[in-house]
Amino acid sequence: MAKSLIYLDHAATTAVAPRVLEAMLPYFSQVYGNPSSIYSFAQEAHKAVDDSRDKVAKVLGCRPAELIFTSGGSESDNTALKGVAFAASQWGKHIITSSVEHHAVLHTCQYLEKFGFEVTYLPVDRYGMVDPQEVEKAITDQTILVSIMLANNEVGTVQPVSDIAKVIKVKSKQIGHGVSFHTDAVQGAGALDINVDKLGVDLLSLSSHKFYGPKGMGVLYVRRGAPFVPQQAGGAQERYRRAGTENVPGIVGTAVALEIAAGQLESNAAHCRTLRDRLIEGIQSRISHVHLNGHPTRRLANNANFSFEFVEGESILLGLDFEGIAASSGSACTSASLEPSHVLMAMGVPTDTAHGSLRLTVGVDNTEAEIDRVLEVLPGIVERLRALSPMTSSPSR
Amino acid sequence: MAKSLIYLDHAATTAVAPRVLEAMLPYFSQVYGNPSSIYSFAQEAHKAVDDSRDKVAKVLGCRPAELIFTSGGSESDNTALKGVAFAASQWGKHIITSSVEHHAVLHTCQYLEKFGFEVTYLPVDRYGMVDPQEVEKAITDQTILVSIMLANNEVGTVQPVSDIAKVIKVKSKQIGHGVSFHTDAVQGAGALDINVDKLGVDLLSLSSHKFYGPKGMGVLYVRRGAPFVPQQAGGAQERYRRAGTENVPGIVGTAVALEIAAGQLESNAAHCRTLRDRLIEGIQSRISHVHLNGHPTRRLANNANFSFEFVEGESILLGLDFEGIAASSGSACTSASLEPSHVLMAMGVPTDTAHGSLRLTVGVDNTEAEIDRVLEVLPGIVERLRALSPMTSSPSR
Amino acid sequence: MFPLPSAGQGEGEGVTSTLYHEENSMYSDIVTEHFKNPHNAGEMADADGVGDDSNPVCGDTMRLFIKVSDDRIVKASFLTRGCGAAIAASSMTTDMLRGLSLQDAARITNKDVANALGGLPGSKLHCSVLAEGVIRKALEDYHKRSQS
Amino acid sequence: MFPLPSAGQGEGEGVTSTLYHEENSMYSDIVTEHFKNPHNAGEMADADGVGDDSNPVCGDTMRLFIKVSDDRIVKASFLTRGCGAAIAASSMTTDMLRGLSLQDAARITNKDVANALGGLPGSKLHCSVLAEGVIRKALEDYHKRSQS
Ligand SMILES: Cc1ncc(COP(=O)(O)O)c(C=O)c1O
Ligand SMILES: Cc1ncc(COP(=O)(O)O)c(C=O)c1O
Repeated sequence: MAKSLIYLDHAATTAVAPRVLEAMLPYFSQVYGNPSSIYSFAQEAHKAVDDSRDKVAKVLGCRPAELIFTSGGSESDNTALKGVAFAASQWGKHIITSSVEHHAVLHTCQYLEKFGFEVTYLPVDRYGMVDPQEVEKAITDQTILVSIMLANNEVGTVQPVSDIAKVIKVKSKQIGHGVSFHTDAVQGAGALDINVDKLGVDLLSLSSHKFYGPKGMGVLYVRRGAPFVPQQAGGAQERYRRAGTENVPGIVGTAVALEIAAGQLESNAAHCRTLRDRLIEGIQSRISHVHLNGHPTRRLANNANFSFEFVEGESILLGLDFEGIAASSGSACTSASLEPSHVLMAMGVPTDTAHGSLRLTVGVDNTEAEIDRVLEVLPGIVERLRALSPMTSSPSR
Repeated sequence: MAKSLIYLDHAATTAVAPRVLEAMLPYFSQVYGNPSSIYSFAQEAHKAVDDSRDKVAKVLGCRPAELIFTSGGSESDNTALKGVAFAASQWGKHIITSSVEHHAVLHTCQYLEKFGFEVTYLPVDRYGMVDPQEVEKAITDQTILVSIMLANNEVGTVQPVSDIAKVIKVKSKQIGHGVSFHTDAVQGAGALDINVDKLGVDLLSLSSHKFYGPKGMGVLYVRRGAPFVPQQAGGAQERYRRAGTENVPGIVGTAVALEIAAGQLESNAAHCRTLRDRLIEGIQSRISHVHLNGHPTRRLANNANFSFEFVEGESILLGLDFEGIAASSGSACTSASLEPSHVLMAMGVPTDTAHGSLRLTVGVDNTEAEIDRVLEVLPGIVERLRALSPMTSSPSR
Repeated sequence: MFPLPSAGQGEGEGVTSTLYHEENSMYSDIVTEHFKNPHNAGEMADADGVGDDSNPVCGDTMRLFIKVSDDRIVKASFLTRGCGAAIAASSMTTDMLRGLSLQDAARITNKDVANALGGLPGSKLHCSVLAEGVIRKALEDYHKRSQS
Repeated sequence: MFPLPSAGQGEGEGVTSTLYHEENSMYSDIVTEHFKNPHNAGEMADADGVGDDSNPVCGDTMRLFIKVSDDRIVKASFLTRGCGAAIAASSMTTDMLRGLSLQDAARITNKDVANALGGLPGSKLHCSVLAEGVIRKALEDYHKRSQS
C-alpha cells in the first residue's frame, strides 16, 4: 500500500472511522458477554445492542423493534425479498424490480423464480432512472413486492423512491391487498435522507461498511405489519427474526457510524459534490471522447462515472493503481463474470463504450489536491492506452 | 461488570483473544480495501482472506475452496440445511436430525417442513447420545440429509459422528443416491478434532466466538461435489456461494483463533478437564439432590451441567451473578420460550428436575481458585433457595 | 413440489410478538433487592388461607399463606420455586397484602405487582400473573374455610 | 405451490466452477511490467500477416501484425483494447513470436502465453486464449496472402 494512496472507491467500501472503531473496541475482549445471557456482565452487551438499535431507529425514523441487524447489505437484500415473498405468496407471486439493481437483489429474484415467483425487471431511461408510471403499469393483482434501489452503486442515479411509494399505495388499494415496497438504500446511507416514512418504504437495506462502519454488518428495516418470514432460524435474537449470537462490536459500530453519517449529511455532501464536480469538469475538459454515465443532476454527491471510448476500463484502473489511485469500473474485465455492467447495458450505453467505464467515488477525507493529481495523471493514462488500441486508427485525442 | 468476574459460560461465548484482536485490527481502518477490487491496495485485503481460508482449511483438513465464511454458527447451520435440501430434492425430501440439536438446526428443519420436507427427529439416550443404529434405521430411499451435532451445547455430550458417517455411507450405497452428512461442530471447535475426513462429514458448521474469535463470524465447510444451492445471492464472493463484501477483520480473526485453538487442543482440554472435574466432584460432595446431566465420560472437557432439585435454574444464576459468577441454565426461565430445555427433555430428565439446571463451562483463563470460589458460594445459594421452595417440605439438604 | 409455507409463518405468528425481550435489560433494583432479601418467606403453620399455583410451561410454583383478622390480612408469607422475578413477585405480594382488607386484596392485579416491582421484563410478566393467581386462590381458600 | 428449484442450481452450475478467482491475487510482476511498458506496440504498415480477434463477452480486441522472412517471424507488433492481462499477453506474444519459425509459432498455445507471463488469474485466462487466437489468424492471413 502506497503511503500516498488516493482512495476514490468509496462506493466499494470505506475505512472504519476512528470514532467508530473506538466505540467498537471494548466489545471484543472486555464487554464480551452474550447479550442473551442473563447475568449482569452479559446485560452490558445486551444494553449496547439495545442502545445501538435506538440510535439507528432515530436516523431511520422508525421503531427500534422494526430493525434487524444483519451481516451486510447482501443479507439485508436477500432477507427482505425472500422474507416478503415467502410470507405473502398467498396473495400472489409477482415481484417488480428494476434492471439496474445490485446483484444482491437481482440474483435473489432469480432464486425466487426457481420457486415459482414471477419477476418483472423494469427498464430505465438513459440516465438509469426508473419511471414511477412503469411501476404503476407493472403492478397486477398478483404483485406482492416492489424493490427499487434508492441510489445506484455504479452510476449514482437517485431513484424517485417516494414517488414510487405513492404509486404503489394507490395501486395496492385497487388490487385489494398490500404490496410491500423495499428499497436497497446501501448507497444512500450517509448521502441521502433515509427516513422510512418520507421515503414511504416498508423495507430498507443498509450496509455499514459503506458509511465508515464495519464490514460484515448491515441493517434491515421491516415495517410493523409487513409480511415477513424470518430467513435465519434458531435462537430468539432480533425478535426471532434473525437468529444468531449478535455481532456486538459490529452493531455498536454500525450505530455510531450511522449516527455520525446522519449528523454530517449536509456537510459531507457539499464536500463530496465540490470534489466530484471538479473531477467531472476537469476530466471532460482534458479528455476527448468521454461520456458521463448516470443522471446529470439526480446523482449521488460522491459519484462520477465515465466511459472512455476505445479503451478498456480495467486497464485505466491498473494505470491509476500504479499511480497510487484506487478506482473502480463497470467494465467486464473487473468482474468475474466478464459481462459488461448490467447497469450501463440497461441504460442503453453501447457495449464498446460500456467496456471503457471508470467509476470514481469520493469520500469525506479526499482533498482537492488529490483530485488535481487524478486530473494530472489520468489524461496520460488514457492517451497511452488509446495509442495501443486497434479502435483508434486516428481518433482525435 | 465486577472486576472479579468469574466467567464460567464459555459455551455461550468467549472473549476475543488478545492475539486474535491484534491480528484483526489493521483490517478495520488501514487495510480496508474491498477484496473484490483489483487495485493493489484492495488486493492486500484479498490476500488476507485467502491466507485465512488456507489456515482454516489446514485445521479442517480440507481444500480452501470447500470453505465458506459466514456470519456465524446459525448462518452456517441454516445454509447447510437449506443449501443441501433445495439442491438434492430431486432425490427425495427426507431429512434426519436429532432431538438435541441446537435451535439453529431444529428451527431450520421446521422451516423446511413448510416447504414439504419431512424431518425425522431421532431420540437420544439418557446421556443425550444418538445411536448410529437409529440413524441407519431412519434412512429411507427419500433421505437426502442427516444433521447430527458433534457436541451438545447444553450438556456437552459428544456424538459418535464418525460412526454415524460410516452407517450413512453404507446405506447411501444401498439406496442408490448420496445422503449428505452435516455436523454442527460449533461446540466442538477448540475442544475436539474437527478434521472433516476423520469425522466423515460433508458439511460442518463453526462459530468463531466459541473459540476466542469474533462474534458474527462463522465457517461452513461444504465438501466438493456435495449438492448445494447458495443461500445468499449477489456478488461473486466465496465462489458465488455466499455473496456480500467479506468481513475481512472477522475472517482474519476467525483463522487466527482457530489456528491457536487447534494448536492448543490437548493442553486446553487438559486444563479444562481438571477444572471441570474439580467442579463436578466439589458440587456433588457439597450439595445433595443434584444430578450431573450429560454423559459421564463422552462429554466436552469444559462442560459441567447439573440439575438441582426443588429449585429453579435462573434463580441460581442470579444468586451466582450477585457473587460475580457468570453461568448459564437450560431452565425455562432463562429463555424467552419459557419451555424447559428441549435437550434435557429429550434425555428424559423429569420436567421439575430440568427446571433446576445449571451449566458451568470453563475456559482457558479459569483458575482453580475461581472454581473453589464457586464451590464456596454455590451450596449456600442452593440452600437458601431450597428454603424458599414449596417443594422441600423438609428435604434432606 | 415445494408447497407454500403454511400459514402462521408471517409476522403475526404468536411467537414473534409475545416473546421479544427487547425491554428485558433485566431486573429493576426493586426486583434485585427482593430476590436477595425476600420478605416474609417461609411456611405459616396457622394460616387462614393457602393458595397454590404454578405455571405449567415454565414450572414456577408459588404457595401463598395468609392470616386474616377482622376481614383484614394481618400477615402473609410465601414459598416459591421459580426464577428471580417469581421470588421477588412473591416477596412483594406478601408486602402488598399485609394490612389490606380482603376486598382490596381481591383487587390486586398482576400489573399492580409488576408495577410495584418497578416493572418486569416482558418475558417475566408471567411471574406477576402467578402472583395474582395465588392471591385469588388464597382468598378463595380462606372463604371456603370460613364458610365451613 | 413453490416448485422445485430448476436444475442447474447445484454445485455443478457452470458459474460456480469457472468464475472463481481464488487464485486471482492479481497480476504477476511480468504482467505488470509488460502492461507498464508494452513491447512492440503499434501498427505495422508493411505487415505480411494481420490477425484480428475479440472476445464477444468481455469485449477485448486484439490485432497482431507479423513480418515474415524465410518462413520465420522477424517482427511482430500489436494493437489491443483490453484489460491489463490482455495488453500484457499481447506484448508477451510479440516477444515470443520474434525469431520463431512459422511452424513453431503455430504451436504456441494460450498456456504458453500464460506461463510466460508468470501465470494469469483464473478469470483472466481468456486473455491468453485471445492471444492464441490472433497468432492463428495472423498466420492464416500470411498463408492466404502468400498463396495469392
Ligand atoms: C451447537 C451450536 N450450534 C449453533 C450455535 C449458533 O451459533 P451463533 O449463535 O454464533 O450463530 C450455537 C451457539 O449459540 C451452538 O452452541
Ligand atoms: C446498492 C448495493 N446493494 C447491496 C450491496 C451489498 O452490500 P454488501 O457487499 O455489504 O453485502 C452493495 C455493495 O456492494 C451495494 O452497493
